[in-house]
Amino acid sequence: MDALIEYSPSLLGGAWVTLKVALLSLVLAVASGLLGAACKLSNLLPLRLWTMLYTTIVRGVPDLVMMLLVFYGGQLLLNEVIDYFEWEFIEINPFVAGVLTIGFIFGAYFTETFRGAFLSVSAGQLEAGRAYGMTGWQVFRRIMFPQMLRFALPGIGNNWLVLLKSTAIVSMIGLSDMTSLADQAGRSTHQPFTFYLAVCALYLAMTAVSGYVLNRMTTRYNVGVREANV
Amino acid sequence: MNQTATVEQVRVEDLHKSYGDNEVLKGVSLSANSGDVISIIGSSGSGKSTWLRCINFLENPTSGRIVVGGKEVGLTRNRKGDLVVADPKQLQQIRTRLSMVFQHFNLWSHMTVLENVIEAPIHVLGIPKAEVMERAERYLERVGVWNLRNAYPAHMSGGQQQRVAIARALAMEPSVLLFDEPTSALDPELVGEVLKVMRSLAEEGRTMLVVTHEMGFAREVSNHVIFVHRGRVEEEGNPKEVLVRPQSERLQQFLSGSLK
Amino acid sequence: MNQTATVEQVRVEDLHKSYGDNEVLKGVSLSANSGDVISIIGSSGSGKSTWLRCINFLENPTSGRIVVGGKEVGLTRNRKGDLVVADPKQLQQIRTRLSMVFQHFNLWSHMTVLENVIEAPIHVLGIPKAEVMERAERYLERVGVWNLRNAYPAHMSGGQQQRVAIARALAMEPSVLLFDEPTSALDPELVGEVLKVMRSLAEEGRTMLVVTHEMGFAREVSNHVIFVHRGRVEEEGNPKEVLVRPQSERLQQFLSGSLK
Amino acid sequence: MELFDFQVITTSLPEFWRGLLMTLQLTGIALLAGFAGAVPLAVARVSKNRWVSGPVAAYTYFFRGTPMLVQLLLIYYGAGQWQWMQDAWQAGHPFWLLFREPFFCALLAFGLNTCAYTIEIIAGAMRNTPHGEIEAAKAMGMSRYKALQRIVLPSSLRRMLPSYSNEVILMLQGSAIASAVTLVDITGAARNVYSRHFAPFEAFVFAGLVYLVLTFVLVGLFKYAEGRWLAHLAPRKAGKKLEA
Amino acid sequence: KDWKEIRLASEGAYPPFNITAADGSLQGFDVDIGNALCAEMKAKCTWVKQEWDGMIPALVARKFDAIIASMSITEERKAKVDFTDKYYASPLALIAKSGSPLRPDTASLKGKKVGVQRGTVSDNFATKYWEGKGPELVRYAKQDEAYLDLKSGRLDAAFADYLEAYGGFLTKPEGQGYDVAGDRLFGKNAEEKGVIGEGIGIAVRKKDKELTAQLNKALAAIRANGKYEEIRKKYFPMDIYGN
Ligand SMILES: Nc1ncnc2c1ncn2[C@@H]1O[C@H](COP(=O)(O)OP(=O)(O)OP(=O)(O)O)[C@@H](O)[C@H]1O
Ligand SMILES: Nc1ncnc2c1ncn2[C@@H]1O[C@H](COP(=O)(O)OP(=O)(O)OP(=O)(O)O)[C@@H](O)[C@H]1O
Ligand SMILES: [Mg+2]
Ligand SMILES: [Mg+2]
Repeated sequence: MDALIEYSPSLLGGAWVTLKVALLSLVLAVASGLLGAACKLSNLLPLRLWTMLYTTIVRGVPDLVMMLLVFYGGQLLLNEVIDYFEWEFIEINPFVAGVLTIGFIFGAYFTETFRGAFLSVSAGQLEAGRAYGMTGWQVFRRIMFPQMLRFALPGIGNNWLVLLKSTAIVSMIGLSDMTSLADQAGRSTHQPFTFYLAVCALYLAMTAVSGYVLNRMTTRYNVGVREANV
Repeated sequence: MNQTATVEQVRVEDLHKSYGDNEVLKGVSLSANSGDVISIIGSSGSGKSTWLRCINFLENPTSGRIVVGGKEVGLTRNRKGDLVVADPKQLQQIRTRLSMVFQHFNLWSHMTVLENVIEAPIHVLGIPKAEVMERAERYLERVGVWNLRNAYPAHMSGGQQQRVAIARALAMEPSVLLFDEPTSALDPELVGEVLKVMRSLAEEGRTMLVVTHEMGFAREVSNHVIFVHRGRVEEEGNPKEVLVRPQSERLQQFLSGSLK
Repeated sequence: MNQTATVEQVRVEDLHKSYGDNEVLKGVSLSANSGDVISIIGSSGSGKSTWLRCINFLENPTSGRIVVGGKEVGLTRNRKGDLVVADPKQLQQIRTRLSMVFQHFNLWSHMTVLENVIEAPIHVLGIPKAEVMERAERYLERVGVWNLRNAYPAHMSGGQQQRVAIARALAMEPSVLLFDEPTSALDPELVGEVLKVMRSLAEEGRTMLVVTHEMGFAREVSNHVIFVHRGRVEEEGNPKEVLVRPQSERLQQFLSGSLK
Repeated sequence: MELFDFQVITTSLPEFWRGLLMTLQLTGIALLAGFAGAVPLAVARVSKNRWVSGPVAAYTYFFRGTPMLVQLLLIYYGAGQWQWMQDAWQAGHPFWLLFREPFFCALLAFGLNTCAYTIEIIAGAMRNTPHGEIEAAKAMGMSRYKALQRIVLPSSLRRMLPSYSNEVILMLQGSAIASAVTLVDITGAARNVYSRHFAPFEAFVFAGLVYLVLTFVLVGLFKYAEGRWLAHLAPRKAGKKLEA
Repeated sequence: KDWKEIRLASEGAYPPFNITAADGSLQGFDVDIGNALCAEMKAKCTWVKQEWDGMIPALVARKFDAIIASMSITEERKAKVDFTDKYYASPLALIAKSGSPLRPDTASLKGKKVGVQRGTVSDNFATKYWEGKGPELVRYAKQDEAYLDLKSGRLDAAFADYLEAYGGFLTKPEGQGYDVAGDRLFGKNAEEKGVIGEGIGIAVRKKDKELTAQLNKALAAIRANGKYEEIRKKYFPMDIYGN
């Protein structure tokens, strides 16, 4: 217990790192998801094939392997490019690698979520938009997007919870997130159990808060939807 | 029936439309003056919806001429070989002058009734919100759903939804209303309330093009009826005559089936 | 109408049922001898379904006596104050003697038609499979869906599903068939095929309790009709008399509404 | 610099092969055990009795709310923290000795994890069993247990297939963290190869490909299973949305 | 580049040479030496924490400029990176319960579980001479983890750098009751010596010859001015430089 108190500032700092990684990856993942969904739904075959390749590979390869690949291999590739153009050195540090990989991986999951949500928007409503003289962009922004968001919300929530937990693997490429700090503290004090349990508690707290927020958002965005009577 | 001067609102000339090899419209024409209520009837698959949707370019015709409000629509061919409106501005103008009411209402489900009605006037026509609100109240009251203005479409009956859709179309203050089978997605008991609204619109002297299966409506309300068969106009004229004493065998057969 | 000797199959005496403060059944009674076809009619919410469901204890009555096959059902009070069958064995017996056909068919969707029919006889009654198969063939043929035996419910029309549900009930060889509005979930055109099967069952001399809105069925097929109003039996008797010359004002009103 | 050296892969093939076997054993056994445990626990999960459903809910909440990596480290390194556990190992206690084995610890973590997810998947399917079908079972004289055994479970276990296939694939990929507790699975082999040859691309790209192939095989198997067990339940529904 | 700013990498899980303090900072012998070298070179140093098994690739990938993480100078590594002169030297040693009959050879270790840190000299040595011949090798990402498992009883022995084991485990409370089993290994022949290496040095990218030279100069300077000895005494009572 004393050890836990001694290490608690660093552990909380780690929790903050975890949150930062998770939130930044979320932004990246949502952005790639929207882009991916747009590509998957586009009329251009090459775009569709590319995104299909993207989603298939990401969903077929473990996060950890992908992360090790980006962290170690990605830098080598990047260096080749940098040398070719004679740029300043750009570093992929564990934080960047973590955010990039998790964002990239969950971008694939968000692609599917958004694609499904876009498809759920009824074609008739889009047509009504066109029939009233709206431009393509207006139809997208005023009709398609808000409705898509509503259909996507449960998927977004799910993905977020999985993403949050995935951040634990950044500890395996040396980022000082809370798992890695607990790991260090556990080894130094020879009390790994105590520290891992503390990490579990922190994760549970984060998922509980997210769950609450998601519930609130769902009720807020679901106005105008009639719940199916099961 | 029409109080306004006789002005031509829409004219369609020799319209053709093919989907691939399938020629759905084989040269159809019509002309609607202000105050006209034209019913388009015909069996399923004959091309009625396609015709209506070509008029406001939800479908692109393969050939033909369309004149809206006395001005010919400038057309150009797209890569698929269909005709599209050359000037996007004109396309938007056409669509705001010809307001469409769909079979499945197609109300925007994330907006309340009121938001549905004010959406296009504000964001397409650019009319100030205060003025649009006043219009919305007028038309929602007109079709009898003002009390539902804050409800969402999913919470309303089909008949109510269709009346909102009509109010939404009216709020554009279009010169012509296009209806594509506005009652055929409704339960029999709800059909009545929508037909009543449409009849009263006709009596006000609005110009309307109505694709319908309701022979009663065609006979009682419209002043011109067009019978389409396999992409061609088979017979047309005054409904009282055409529907009571059909000349063509096809129409006789059609009417015997549909009037039961 | 009945070839078998007159044996009492079910008797219900002074049945009460409350949901919370809401007393839905306020003391109703009936007695069905073998061969009887009893129609229970009444407006929506009057308690017809509740009554039927209390008879095989899908709902637990608040008070009353129920006699099945001449044997009084032993009842005991549960924590909520409702009566439940004291002996689980007897409950099972009651339910196998009184086979229910539901408004929404409630076929087991993961089983084929045949599996639906043989399920309960094998696993509840414990009859050898060979014998049950022979029964299943007989009853599926009887209701005219033997050719669909390997199909899944989701692939069939409502009328076909309801006939399978009837075959499933028959395969239990129950002494009484309970029907809760068996046709009201069907499209008008499918109602006929189910009513035909029910009429033929009645003509075979089966004992049936039928909650129904089909006045035609009540009048033509049943030999006794009970009109329920607000949880009470308002009028009952021979359908030819009761339905043609209703005594109570309520029934007159009900019939004028429902016969249109 | 040469970007991809195939020789690194070819010389390490035996190690990758052993890693593949390890991955398959870990996920296979964990999935089987997890599924076997999940069926009865799912029944408990949907129970109306809070004393029955509560503990199961707490269990699934914990395991679904925390990362599997942390669970694994908690079990593996956590077990070694306790003196009594070390004493038990010393004394050769047959049960506690299991916790000494990384293989068992990984199995335990993976099994508990997948079990928690599977419980919720099955419980969800059970709750969605059409109410009328259960009522029909009662009306036919089935006892609660019988209805559960003959109607609710068979129907739920079929309807859960699509979500379960997701879970299986996630489990396969989640097993990659086994290398954190000294097990040499596919990822572990890749890490060994990498640190020996300083060749990140070769090692991890190859490992990724192996996982990709495994995933495809699983997806194929589940497609087949769904065609067999589920086609009847989704009549003409599929594809309808796609046209929109 | 004038090397006024240098990014140094260490692992932080290899006591007493490099450890991670409770506040997350790097400390230890390697870190003190690194800081002394930087002071000598009048350069500004930043420390980067890096997992051991990715150390060399990360250096090659320019994630930092030099590795001061108790890395042995071996032929294999020299193919990828350059090394400075050694700054200490350590034999290998087998660590087991005090009085254990185990010896660092295949016969004595038959069927025993021996923990090594993945990608270290002890791993290379054990892999080369023991793998498949009796001992079961268990590879860890961090040296500390091997000690955790040795202490809990999962391992029969750990095989590591002697000095690391001495300062990081044997002289600590947790290392009570453990000792070096058998002789320390210096390498019986040239081949073995090649595997074990010629001491511990600082790894630098091959193209940064200038940095290597500067580091060598600074190293000689702190050896000469007593700074090195001052740091050494902080951690070890005996000489660790060797000759
Ligand atoms: N997008 C399309 N692609 C290909 N063929 C089409 C398309 N839309 C309609 N068609 C075909 O065009 C023909 C006419 O269709 P249309 O919808 O205009 O008929 P309709 O007269 O409105 O019939 P209904 O009364 O059933 O609505 C039909 O044969 C239909 O299959
Ligand atoms: N489980 C329940 N809990 C509370 N009230 C109930 C429940 N089931 C039925 N009721 C109430 O009991 C009354 C009678 O319902 P019941 O279903 O028996 O009517 P019904 O005559 O079958 O009507 P319908 O023709 O619509 O089926 C209704 O007012 C209903 O609201
Ligand atoms: Mg149409
Ligand atoms: Mg009822």
